[in-house]
Amino acid sequence: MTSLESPDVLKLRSDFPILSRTVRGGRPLVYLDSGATSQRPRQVLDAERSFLEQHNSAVHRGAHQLAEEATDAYESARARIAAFVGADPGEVVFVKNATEGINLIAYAMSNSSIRTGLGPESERFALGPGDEVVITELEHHANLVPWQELCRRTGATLRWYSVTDEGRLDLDSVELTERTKVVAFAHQSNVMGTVLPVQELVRRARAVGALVVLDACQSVPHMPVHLTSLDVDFAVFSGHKMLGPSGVGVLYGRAELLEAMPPFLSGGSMIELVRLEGSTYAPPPQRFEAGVPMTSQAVGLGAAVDYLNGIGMDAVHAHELELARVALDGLAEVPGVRIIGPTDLSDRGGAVAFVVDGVHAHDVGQVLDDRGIAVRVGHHCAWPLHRRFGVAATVRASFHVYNTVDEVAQLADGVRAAREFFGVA
Amino acid sequence: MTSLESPDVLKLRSDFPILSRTVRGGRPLVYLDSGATSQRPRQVLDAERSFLEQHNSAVHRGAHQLAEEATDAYESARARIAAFVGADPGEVVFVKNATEGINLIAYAMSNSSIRTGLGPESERFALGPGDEVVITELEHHANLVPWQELCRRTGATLRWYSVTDEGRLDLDSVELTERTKVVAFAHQSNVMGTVLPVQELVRRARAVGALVVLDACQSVPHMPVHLTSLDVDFAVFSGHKMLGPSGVGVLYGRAELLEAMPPFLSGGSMIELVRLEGSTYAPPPQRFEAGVPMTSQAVGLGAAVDYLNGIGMDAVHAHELELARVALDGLAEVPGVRIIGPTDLSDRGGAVAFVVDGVHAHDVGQVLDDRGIAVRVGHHCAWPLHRRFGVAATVRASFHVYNTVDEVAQLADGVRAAREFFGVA
Amino acid sequence: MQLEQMYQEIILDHYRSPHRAGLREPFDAESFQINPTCGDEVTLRVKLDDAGEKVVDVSYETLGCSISQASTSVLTDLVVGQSVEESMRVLAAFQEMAQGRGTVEPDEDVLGDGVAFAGVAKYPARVKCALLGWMAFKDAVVRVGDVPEKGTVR
Amino acid sequence: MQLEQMYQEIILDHYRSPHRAGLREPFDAESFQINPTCGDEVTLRVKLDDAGEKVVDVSYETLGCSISQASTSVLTDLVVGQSVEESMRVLAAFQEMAQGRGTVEPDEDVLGDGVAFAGVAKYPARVKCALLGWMAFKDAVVRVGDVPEKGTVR
Ligand SMILES: Cc1ncc(COP(=O)(O)O)c(C=O)c1O
Ligand SMILES: Cc1ncc(COP(=O)(O)O)c(C=O)c1O
Repeated sequence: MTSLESPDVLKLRSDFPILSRTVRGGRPLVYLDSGATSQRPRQVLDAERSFLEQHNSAVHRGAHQLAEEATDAYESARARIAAFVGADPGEVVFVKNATEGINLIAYAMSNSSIRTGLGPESERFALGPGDEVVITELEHHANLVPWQELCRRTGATLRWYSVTDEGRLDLDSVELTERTKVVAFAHQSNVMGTVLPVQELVRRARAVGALVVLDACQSVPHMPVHLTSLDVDFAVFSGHKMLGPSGVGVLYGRAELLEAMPPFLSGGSMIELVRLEGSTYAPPPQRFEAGVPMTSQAVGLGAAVDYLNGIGMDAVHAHELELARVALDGLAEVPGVRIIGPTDLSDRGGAVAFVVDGVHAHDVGQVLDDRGIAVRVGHHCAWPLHRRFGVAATVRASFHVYNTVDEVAQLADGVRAAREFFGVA
Repeated sequence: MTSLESPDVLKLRSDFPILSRTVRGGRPLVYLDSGATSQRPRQVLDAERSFLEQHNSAVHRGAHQLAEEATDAYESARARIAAFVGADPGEVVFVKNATEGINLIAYAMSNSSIRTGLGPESERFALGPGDEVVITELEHHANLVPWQELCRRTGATLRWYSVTDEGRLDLDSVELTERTKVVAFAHQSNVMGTVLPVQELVRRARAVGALVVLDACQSVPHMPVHLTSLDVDFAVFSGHKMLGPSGVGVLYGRAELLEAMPPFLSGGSMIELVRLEGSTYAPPPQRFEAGVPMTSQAVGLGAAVDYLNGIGMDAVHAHELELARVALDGLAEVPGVRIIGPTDLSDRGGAVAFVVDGVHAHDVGQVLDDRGIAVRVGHHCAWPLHRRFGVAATVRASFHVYNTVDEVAQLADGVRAAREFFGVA
Repeated sequence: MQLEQMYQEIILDHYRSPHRAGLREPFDAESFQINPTCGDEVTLRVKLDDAGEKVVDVSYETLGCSISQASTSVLTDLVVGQSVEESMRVLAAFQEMAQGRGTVEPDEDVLGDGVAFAGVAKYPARVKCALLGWMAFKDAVVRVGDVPEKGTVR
Repeated sequence: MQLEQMYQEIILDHYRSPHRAGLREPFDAESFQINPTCGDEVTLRVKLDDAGEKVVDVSYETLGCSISQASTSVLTDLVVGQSVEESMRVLAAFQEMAQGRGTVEPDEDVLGDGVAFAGVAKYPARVKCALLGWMAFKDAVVRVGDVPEKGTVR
């Protein structure tokens, strides 16, 4: 597990056309916002384009040669993506983004809870008053609002693990019970970079028979993840955060669960038999892929996975930790900077969030932007976490494999400049 | 409203890289499957690529320059697409495909029917036992199964207009009542090409106060469509059928309705205020666009709309009608061929479906494929319509602006060859 | 013309004059299978001997293309008169070939006329056609053990 | 450095020493507004004269960036003492400038110190910051007519 040496990163960077552009009157772009969305290498752009120029067609529907080729490309992408996260191809459902993936689970549970016209196998997904869904205080809205809505629809109760001052999960803050039906949590916080204790959370959920939903949006793009070994029931992640296209994401579900779960979106390709009087559903994963899918995007995501495999996820992770270290060390020397989240590197990924005394995050971000440094400011779709720390907004720097130590070192200088500009230095 | 002359079409064709490829051992590709998915011109591929190489970033979330540029590109695409169909930008919601669009409406109604925690403005979307949803017998599964599921969830009843032997709607087959809450129908049949009497259906729906949902998947790509003039409440269409990317589609909703409608997918970007105890929703269209959207795909669809505008939708429609005439005339001369759908060109688009006595559609399709002609065989996600005509499968040829009269003329020859091959000639 | 690769003469023969077509009594179990992409259907009945060890009759009705009809016809030739165990071995071999994308060398001793379907394996969209009757047969045999009343349609 | 374009000296002055800050009694209506992208908040109170025609006081508490704070401060300078009608004209002019992408030439006679925000208009992500207080003011004025109890928070 060695980190990437600078020459490797510089070589990599030339694969990403956007990284050589300039912003704000000629400054080189320093893109530290990969937690929001990552950039795409030529290899991914080329894979999608060559699919579109050679094989584009509706998948799983036609019998002509293009349809065969398109179906092969789409299913081959599914197989490679499944292997990338240690799953079977039949356990990978293509969705438009992770948000849809979580909604898919929540609505399938909602549908199960209504019960009419469903078989007994869907009973394990049913919720009602008295039942509980447990999340954490650090969740992205995508792993929070769908559960609130599910609880609103079914009468179940939403509870959450709280977060410690260090940005870790307080495992004592919730006692799971027999009424806990779902435990849903992020693998890695998109704000603080905290890696959650998956094994322990799974153990506790299993002990009460709850389903485990892993929001792997910030882990799959940044570290090796083997979903079968993690023993979670469901997981989601988005293509656009892992050097792949927007408009495609993955819902992983254990085969046995997908087999039993009622559908969410309905329409073409997810059916077995359709009569006006009623229809039956296809087996997974097709059951969950209604309509013409994001074909070229799946192909692009397949290429992204190949690209990441070429580097090695161990190396990606090590490199990002190195960048986090540089960011944390640099910021530690700037007076008035408070890191939100863990300052040590254990159980941590690359995102670094902070506030600056006397300068609002928006204003810090503006000064950084003026220097070509793109960071994200605001609540990063994790508003409850920000409330927990008594702040409305933070500055977040987040990385991917194409970022250099040099780039990250500019962060602290930029923050210093912001303090000066606003007269708090 | 003049048709495209052959030289124009030949010039156009050079914009579509895939059209110059060969299949099945060197035969030129004759792509007559645009009803399933269309091909994309260079202009669309380039627009998406240049967005990704220059401006890619998360939209509506960042304050840095790339985020601004990406947001502008995304919203400019929305505005151009809205103008293309005679709508306001705020009435255009990006979805992954038309199927999601229809599910969005159906689930928003489902959510309204549960009532808990919603305001009185959502009452008009609520359904219950005794209420009716009315569709037609010719619907694509995408505009059928979601309504079946909605009825299953709410206890409402699904009814449908039947289809005449000529492939037209039998307007006497259903009497709308005060209990009719939704009337949902295709603008143009994806199998038979029949254009439905939108004005009359809207008039009837309005008379009983029902919401009108138009499945414009096969109209917007092929003819001028002005949704505001059609006076429908909702409409859906998919990018991939209109020379645009897969993974993006549009839900149109009248501003006043989107304003009142509860959300479907929940998560980031669709909220106003999030607390663990409960959240409030953003105004439309953001309310319906949870998560990082299909950014580059929206940009690509914007370019597709520009491309179509450059040709003119009147010309597109006229050209496709010309192709339909060639196909119908050619097939009329082949013994044993039965057209499913209208054989005259009034109120009709380009799709031509047929069966061949004594040769199964799959086998006809295989012979055509062997000659390089890509058509679709099967039920085309309109199984009830096929049952209505007593067939399991049809052959469907469908066109777009890049098809030539020459290509379409090959269809009848191919069908003749199929009859010979299977010994029915 | 690559058509002949897929539509071997044997296939066309079975298609034109299918063996053991029609639904017959008596039977132990019936299976209805459908190909959701094209709407093709097969209803297939199985009659085993009293010990439930030997396939005595297979009868069927199909609504489908030449490939699915011919392959169901060939199926009956291959399994009627065989032990249930042997018929499952044949089924496995046929399935392996059909799903093998043209990479599996079929064994004529096991598959008889079934080897004619090797060409179909190169057309992934048609593999389901070739397998439709076989899946119905497998399902029906399973049902003989399972189902109390005979001839239940799923 | 283009920063100075956005952060004009006037803006920084208002930010460092905001005018009329704090929440005061009496007031006729209060509005709470939030910027969903960044979580910034403003609570703003309006006091009109007895006829409801003139703006007598505007008081506020903000949790936000320099732009939103300064713009709320400038707002109070521009509307306190004006007729309600005039204040709405100023608001419209400010909004037009802020959303004008830098293409709208602001009128200093109408907007006073508000013209300093012309540079912000070039940064679309910050337009909402500049407008936060103004939207609260508009909402509060509407509420004066609407709401029976005073000081209701939406
Ligand atoms: C009439 C009609 N409606 C709906 C759809 C569904 O579109 P999509 O699969 O892109 O969601 C299609 C195309 O497949 C169609 O032709
Ligand atoms: C932890 C986490 N969960 C969920 C999401 C939602 O992903 P998407 O917007 O791609 O659906 C994100 C990213 O925005 C994230 O960081």
